[in-house]
Amino acid sequence: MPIAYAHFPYLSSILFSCVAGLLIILFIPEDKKDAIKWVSAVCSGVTLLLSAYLFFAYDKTQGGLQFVEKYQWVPSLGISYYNGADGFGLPMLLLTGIVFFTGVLTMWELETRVKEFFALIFLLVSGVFGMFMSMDLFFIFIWFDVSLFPMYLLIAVWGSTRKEYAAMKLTLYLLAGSALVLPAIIYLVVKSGFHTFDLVALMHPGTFTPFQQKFAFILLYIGFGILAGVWPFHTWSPTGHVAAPTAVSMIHAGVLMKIGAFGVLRVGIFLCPEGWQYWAHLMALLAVIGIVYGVFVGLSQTDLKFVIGYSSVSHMGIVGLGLATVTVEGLNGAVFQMFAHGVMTALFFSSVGYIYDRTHTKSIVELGGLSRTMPVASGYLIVAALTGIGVPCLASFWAELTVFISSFKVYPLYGILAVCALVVSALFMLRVVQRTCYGPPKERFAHLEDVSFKLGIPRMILVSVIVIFGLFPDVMLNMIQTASIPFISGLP
Amino acid sequence: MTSTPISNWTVLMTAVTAVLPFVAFLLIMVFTRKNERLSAGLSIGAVSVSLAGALFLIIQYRHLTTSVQYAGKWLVSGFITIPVGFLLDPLSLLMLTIVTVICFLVQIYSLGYMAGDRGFSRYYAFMSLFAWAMISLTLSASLFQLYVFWELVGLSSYLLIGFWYEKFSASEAGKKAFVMTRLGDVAFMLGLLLVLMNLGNLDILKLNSPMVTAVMSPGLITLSALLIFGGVVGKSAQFPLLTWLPDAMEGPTPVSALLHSATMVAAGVFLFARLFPFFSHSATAMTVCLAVGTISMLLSSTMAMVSRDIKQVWAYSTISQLGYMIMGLAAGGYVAGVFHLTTHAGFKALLFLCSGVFIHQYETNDMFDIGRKGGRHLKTPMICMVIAAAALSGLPPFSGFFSKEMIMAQLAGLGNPIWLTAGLAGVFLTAYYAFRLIFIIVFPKEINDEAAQENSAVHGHEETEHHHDREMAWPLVILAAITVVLGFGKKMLQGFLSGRLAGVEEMAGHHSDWLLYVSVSLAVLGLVVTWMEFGRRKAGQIGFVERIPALKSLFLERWYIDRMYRRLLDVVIYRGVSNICTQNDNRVIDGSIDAVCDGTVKSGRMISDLHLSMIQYKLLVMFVAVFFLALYFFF
Amino acid sequence: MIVPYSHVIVLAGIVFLMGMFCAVTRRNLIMILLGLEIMLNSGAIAFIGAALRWQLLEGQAIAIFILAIAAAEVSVGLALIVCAYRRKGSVDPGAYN
Amino acid sequence: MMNWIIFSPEFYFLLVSTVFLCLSMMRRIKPEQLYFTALVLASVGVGVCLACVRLTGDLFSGTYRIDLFSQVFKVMLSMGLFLVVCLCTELEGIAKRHHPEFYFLLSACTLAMMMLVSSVHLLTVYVALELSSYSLYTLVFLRKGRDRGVDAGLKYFLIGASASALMLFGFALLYGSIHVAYLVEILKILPKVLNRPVVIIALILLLTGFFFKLAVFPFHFWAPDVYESAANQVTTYIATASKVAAIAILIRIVALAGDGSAYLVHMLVTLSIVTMTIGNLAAVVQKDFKRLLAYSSVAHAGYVLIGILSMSQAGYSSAIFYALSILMMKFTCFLVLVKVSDDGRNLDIEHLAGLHRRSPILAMALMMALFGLAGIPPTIGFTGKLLIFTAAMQKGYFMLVLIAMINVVISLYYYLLVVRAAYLLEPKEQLPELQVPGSIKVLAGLLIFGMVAGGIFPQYIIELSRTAAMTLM
Repeated sequence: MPIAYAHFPYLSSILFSCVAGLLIILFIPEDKKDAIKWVSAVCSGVTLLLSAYLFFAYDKTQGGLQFVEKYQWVPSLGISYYNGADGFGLPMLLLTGIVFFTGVLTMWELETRVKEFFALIFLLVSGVFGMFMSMDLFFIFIWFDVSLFPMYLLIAVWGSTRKEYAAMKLTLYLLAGSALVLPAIIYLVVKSGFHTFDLVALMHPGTFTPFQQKFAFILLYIGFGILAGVWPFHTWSPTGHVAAPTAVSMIHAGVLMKIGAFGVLRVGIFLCPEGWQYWAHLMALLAVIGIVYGVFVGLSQTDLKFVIGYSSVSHMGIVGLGLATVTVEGLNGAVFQMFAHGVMTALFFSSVGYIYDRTHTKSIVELGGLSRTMPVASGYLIVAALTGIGVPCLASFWAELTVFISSFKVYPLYGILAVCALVVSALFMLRVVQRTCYGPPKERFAHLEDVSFKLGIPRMILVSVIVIFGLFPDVMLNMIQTASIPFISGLP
Repeated sequence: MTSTPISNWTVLMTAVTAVLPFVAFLLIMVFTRKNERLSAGLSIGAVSVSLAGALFLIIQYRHLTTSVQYAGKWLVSGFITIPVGFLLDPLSLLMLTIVTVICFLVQIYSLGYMAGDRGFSRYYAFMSLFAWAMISLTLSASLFQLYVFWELVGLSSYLLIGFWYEKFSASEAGKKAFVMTRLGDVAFMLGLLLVLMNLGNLDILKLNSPMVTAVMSPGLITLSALLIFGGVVGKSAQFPLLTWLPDAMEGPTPVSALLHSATMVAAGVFLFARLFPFFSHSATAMTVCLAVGTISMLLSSTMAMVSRDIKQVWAYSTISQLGYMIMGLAAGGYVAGVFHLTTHAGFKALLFLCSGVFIHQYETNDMFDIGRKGGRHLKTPMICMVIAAAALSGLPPFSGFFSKEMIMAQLAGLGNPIWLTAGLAGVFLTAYYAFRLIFIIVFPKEINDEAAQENSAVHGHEETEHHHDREMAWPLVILAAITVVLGFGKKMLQGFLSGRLAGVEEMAGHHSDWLLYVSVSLAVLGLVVTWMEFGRRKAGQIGFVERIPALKSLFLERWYIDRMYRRLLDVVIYRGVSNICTQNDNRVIDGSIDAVCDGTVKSGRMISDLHLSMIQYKLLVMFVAVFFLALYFFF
Repeated sequence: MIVPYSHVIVLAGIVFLMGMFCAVTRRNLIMILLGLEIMLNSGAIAFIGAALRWQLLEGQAIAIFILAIAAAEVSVGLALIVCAYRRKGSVDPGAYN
Repeated sequence: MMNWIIFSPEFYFLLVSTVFLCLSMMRRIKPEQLYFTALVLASVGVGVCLACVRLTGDLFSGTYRIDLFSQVFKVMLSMGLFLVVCLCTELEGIAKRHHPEFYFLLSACTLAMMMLVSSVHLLTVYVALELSSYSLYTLVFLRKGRDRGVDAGLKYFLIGASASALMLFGFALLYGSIHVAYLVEILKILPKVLNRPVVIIALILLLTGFFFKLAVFPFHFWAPDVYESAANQVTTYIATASKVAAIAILIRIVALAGDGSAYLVHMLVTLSIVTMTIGNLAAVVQKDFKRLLAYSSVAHAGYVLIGILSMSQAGYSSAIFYALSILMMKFTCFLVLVKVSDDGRNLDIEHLAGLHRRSPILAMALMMALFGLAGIPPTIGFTGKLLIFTAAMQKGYFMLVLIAMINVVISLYYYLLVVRAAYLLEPKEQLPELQVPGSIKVLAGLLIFGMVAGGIFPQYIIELSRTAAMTLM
């Protein structure tokens, strides 16, 4: 029985364009590579436009869930197809649109097994979109897993360094996470006694006893947290990043890791607020260890992608710290950081990918002097590194600042540690930039060409997003606040 | 101290002043990287408009008695509100003027200095970025905003120091500068957070108002003041974070003139002055600041005594002069500190720009080389440099004399004579190293002089005509003029500044009679010693410090501070924590995961092998299992 | 009922265990088969005992079915063993791994 | 007066087996003709079963019941037969002269299983079970060359015979202690006497026969050898249709215990955990694809047991759903296997190398099936697991679900190894493109669609299995 809706189903259209892209690609012959790429670009562009439209069309004064679509799906189990967007979901949808589109454009030069690659990417991204918009636990889990398993092939087929090991490790690790999530979800659904997977219905306060919340939350936290790179479950991430091809790294670090954090937020925190408060201290501890640990390990890496991988661990630690504060500011900062970090790593990986494609090395020992031979490419790398350091007027600064302030308020010691990690983070990011871009130009890289305009488009988009949200952070924060303020004020 | 709303016209003017360089930066980065002339034009155009704006503002508000504030909201996130706004008061107006004037002059100068460099457009883009950040920093109404631009200033410093990125030392220096200032910034930020938690607000006016003591306990004030002072230490290269500044001289000389002497490093002192009332709530904090300033001043002066690198000497001198400013401020001399900041900006920029001419001409930083190659024949820069050096040494009637004398008076007003003694020792050292440099260049050793003179007379003159363009010359002249004149504007400036802080200043002044003579005579003594050692015809050009090897290496090695940091970094950070974390990642975390996986596979192999046994064993297992299942029931 | 049901059950159980023992210990395929037959027959005994206990013919009927099925089983089993013996020339279960 | 219409599926398959019995006595019949006949007959069989799906009634003095539960399983069984017959285009694993016997045994076995799912009396259960078992023993034996067929057949037979002996003794004990042999009546009495030792021993013993069918530890020892050594098509049949029947009868039997007793549940939980763990662990190191699938079947038996031991309507219906999903997923794996090893030999995982180029559709079908077996959405395998776990969670077996999920992760490893072989490895020498007939491509496409659709739109199947499970209670 459909529940009537009066508006165009925007959210489903986003999903639909992914699925349509997937199907169209499946029916294009393997050898028509350009056609496949164009279809991918158009379909991903549509998703970007739609998500951007939704981001700006969202009525912030009204808040809450908007663009809701709801159908009964399996009534006997209480499963419904229930999509909606709120202040937490919309930034993530926008992020996914951006990263997806730019990721597709970044892979424009791909020549091997093009069809399968883009088909899998579409599959993966439809999972990601679904995860961010779904309000039904059944579908959340489905989308969650759909976005994970294509990773295996994407890394193992098109990857590089130790790709099979990395792909296997990553897939098993992440699905081990989902092995905790599924029991927890079922547990909650069963214990609620509502016989429904409807997240909104389950969010009703008093549905779960404190014990149930604590119990389910820790499972959800670890399960989703593995994907978010929570220390000590992070080791899949650098290995995976290193092995993955560029676009996959972008989507993976840019979006997939956010799925983990978003899952903690959407399922864990929404359903088990008391469990959240109970475990918050542990979350903060792990997050801070992740922040500090990530930068220190990153400091001694020589592979560019390893460096970024560990910086991701550190940055996702900031997200975790924000979530652990149980404050409006913390939530704001965490979600903003998810967005900012997503765009930033996407930029990072796309520039590293470009450099790797040309120089065939990712080792910062071998690289050097790229600013002379490819100033634009290294420029992108530098911008990404600066964003990673948290330079003001680039998006992640505001996010980090907000998180630091709120964590300083709640956990002074952790706040101090996190702020101190900034110094090391600067040290290691700049070390990378210095070894890669600076120094005397090397003979063997002298003939390499710089980023052409066409290939530069995705990077330009990413840079401009970073700068725009760096200059006008309020656009994002206002959006997130529509969700975070009511949520926190509704806490018992 | 209420703030009065400003008229829209002023807001617009201030906004334009602040934002225009940023627009220039974006335009240059995005569009005009290929067109060098246009880039330079954009940048200089923007900065000249800012200069005009600054002059307009300072003239409009020359009789200002209360602060003028304009604030809007930039970011709201829960209880955190990050405002954007302008705070116009004498200090910010003064600083604004200094910044824009020197920016403008340096950018003009750079037209000549940077001509032909591959990164010309990039240079101007970064210069514009710096101008934007620095101007906005001076105008900030809240500490948040100030922090934001503080970081941005650090960023542009990083970019400009490492401008010649192909040199390893340059990029290394840039990194060092960024990381070391970051270290201070972290303290700064923690201080901010501490204040924010207790005060709920980071408005500068609020922070400076007396009500702070009502909200925060004295201990808290001291702690947060010291943390904020950490930022000052980092940015102004004070002890113990002072070693980045000499290295920062790897950047182009105009950059050193602008960022690393006149403006950016002075931002630390500016912050100190900005929060002067806040700091003065805590005597402990003030004493610590005083000690830090003094130590930095003395240490860097000694380092300057043995350096052969012309820019390094000025870098050390910058540190020591910043130390003076901090001493002045910490001693309670608000006007003294700010006044010294002003005069220092002028004469230090002049010193660097003059050195830049020499370096540009002779392509060496070594003062002995410059002397040998005939440095004294470049008349204009040489004269300007002598003027500036005299100002630096505190010789009358140049600007430095007046400001330094004010600081000394302030120090004399303190109970403990140790500060004054240190300050006076500093005066002697300053004169010594400043004129050591001058004499080495002006009176080079005879042996090479003839040939070099020939060489440069013929060769150099042509090039002088060629290189020594007007755009490089007249900023020098203007700055020299300012250096000469500025000292006499002391009263005016005092009046302008203390319109706001009238009460603070009155205690100083009555020591000045004897102090004046002591101070000047010490400077002259320094001059004479230098003359004996370097200037006169038979001089060996070996300083008295250099005769003691231990002392010489101590000073040359910067009191081993750098080495200590390096070791600390290598041993503790890289080989210690970082290594431990990496090993932990590989061995413990990954190792245990791999062990689990291996264990799974191994047990799988074992179980699989068990299935290969003879049929009767399987039957036996079946029966036994059934037996045990039944047995289980009875327990 | 002349013989108590419990006695029948004990008998059946003993026969069953004997069959089981035979199937597990004798290293000869035919003997294993024989052991299994004994186990089946113990089932039949138990059914008959049960039928007697409840005075129902159902159990008797089942016992007859069991005999038939056991015969089928023996035939299938022997066919398999003969086949196997032809190929390997051994009735030792250890030879068939 | 018996309503014989309701017996028509069984009749039909009796007819079919008679036809093949007759054919086996004739000489000179071409394999193609035989294949075609079998295909037609099997497809008609599916139709007959579908037509009879809503019928209900009792036969043979109430020892034989036609209800929705049995009819649903009959449809699955006939589908299983039909699908297996589809794979018999090149029946290379079995000597040409044995082809008619092969079809005969296949249809006879299907008939036996249909009877099994309808049986509601201990005797009929026993007879049907033995009939199906004997057919299967012989089918395994038919492997050409007999190198392995004999070994595996012997093992299968000996273990099967022991299990059935144990079961029979269990029947006898049960009958001896509660004097009824009709399942319906047992259902009424049994829950009350569940605490009696004899009854419990009887239950343990009688369950062994079904555990053997389903390959539950410790009665699973035949599975690896039989899977590996039987002809590919026979293995397919054992892995699909025979498993479905085993699940059906196990549900029927366990449902007798009503809400069960703590002890019974403990026993089943233990067996379930051990079964799936052993299956998954052993599968990790397998090189032979069929052997791997055998261990994976063992593991799935463990999962199914979770649904069954919940002893609730949700549990049984989830097991029914899972039976269907196993049928589809396992069959898809074997479809690929049979098509890739077109000469009837066994297939090592490495032989799948380069499949993604040799036949993209088969590779994709294989991948979907494996992910389905691993329980990854959006496949039917996931939905099945979700239902099972939900049922178990409703009973509060949280740890069981958690252990099962950990097992799922382990299983993912070896499924991924297969996917890796199909998608990543390149064959040592250049292999030609696989000649896959259009019909098989369509079949593979349908199976992919079915697996995904079953995962995303499970509504109808869930309703059906619920109603079917309802008839048991």
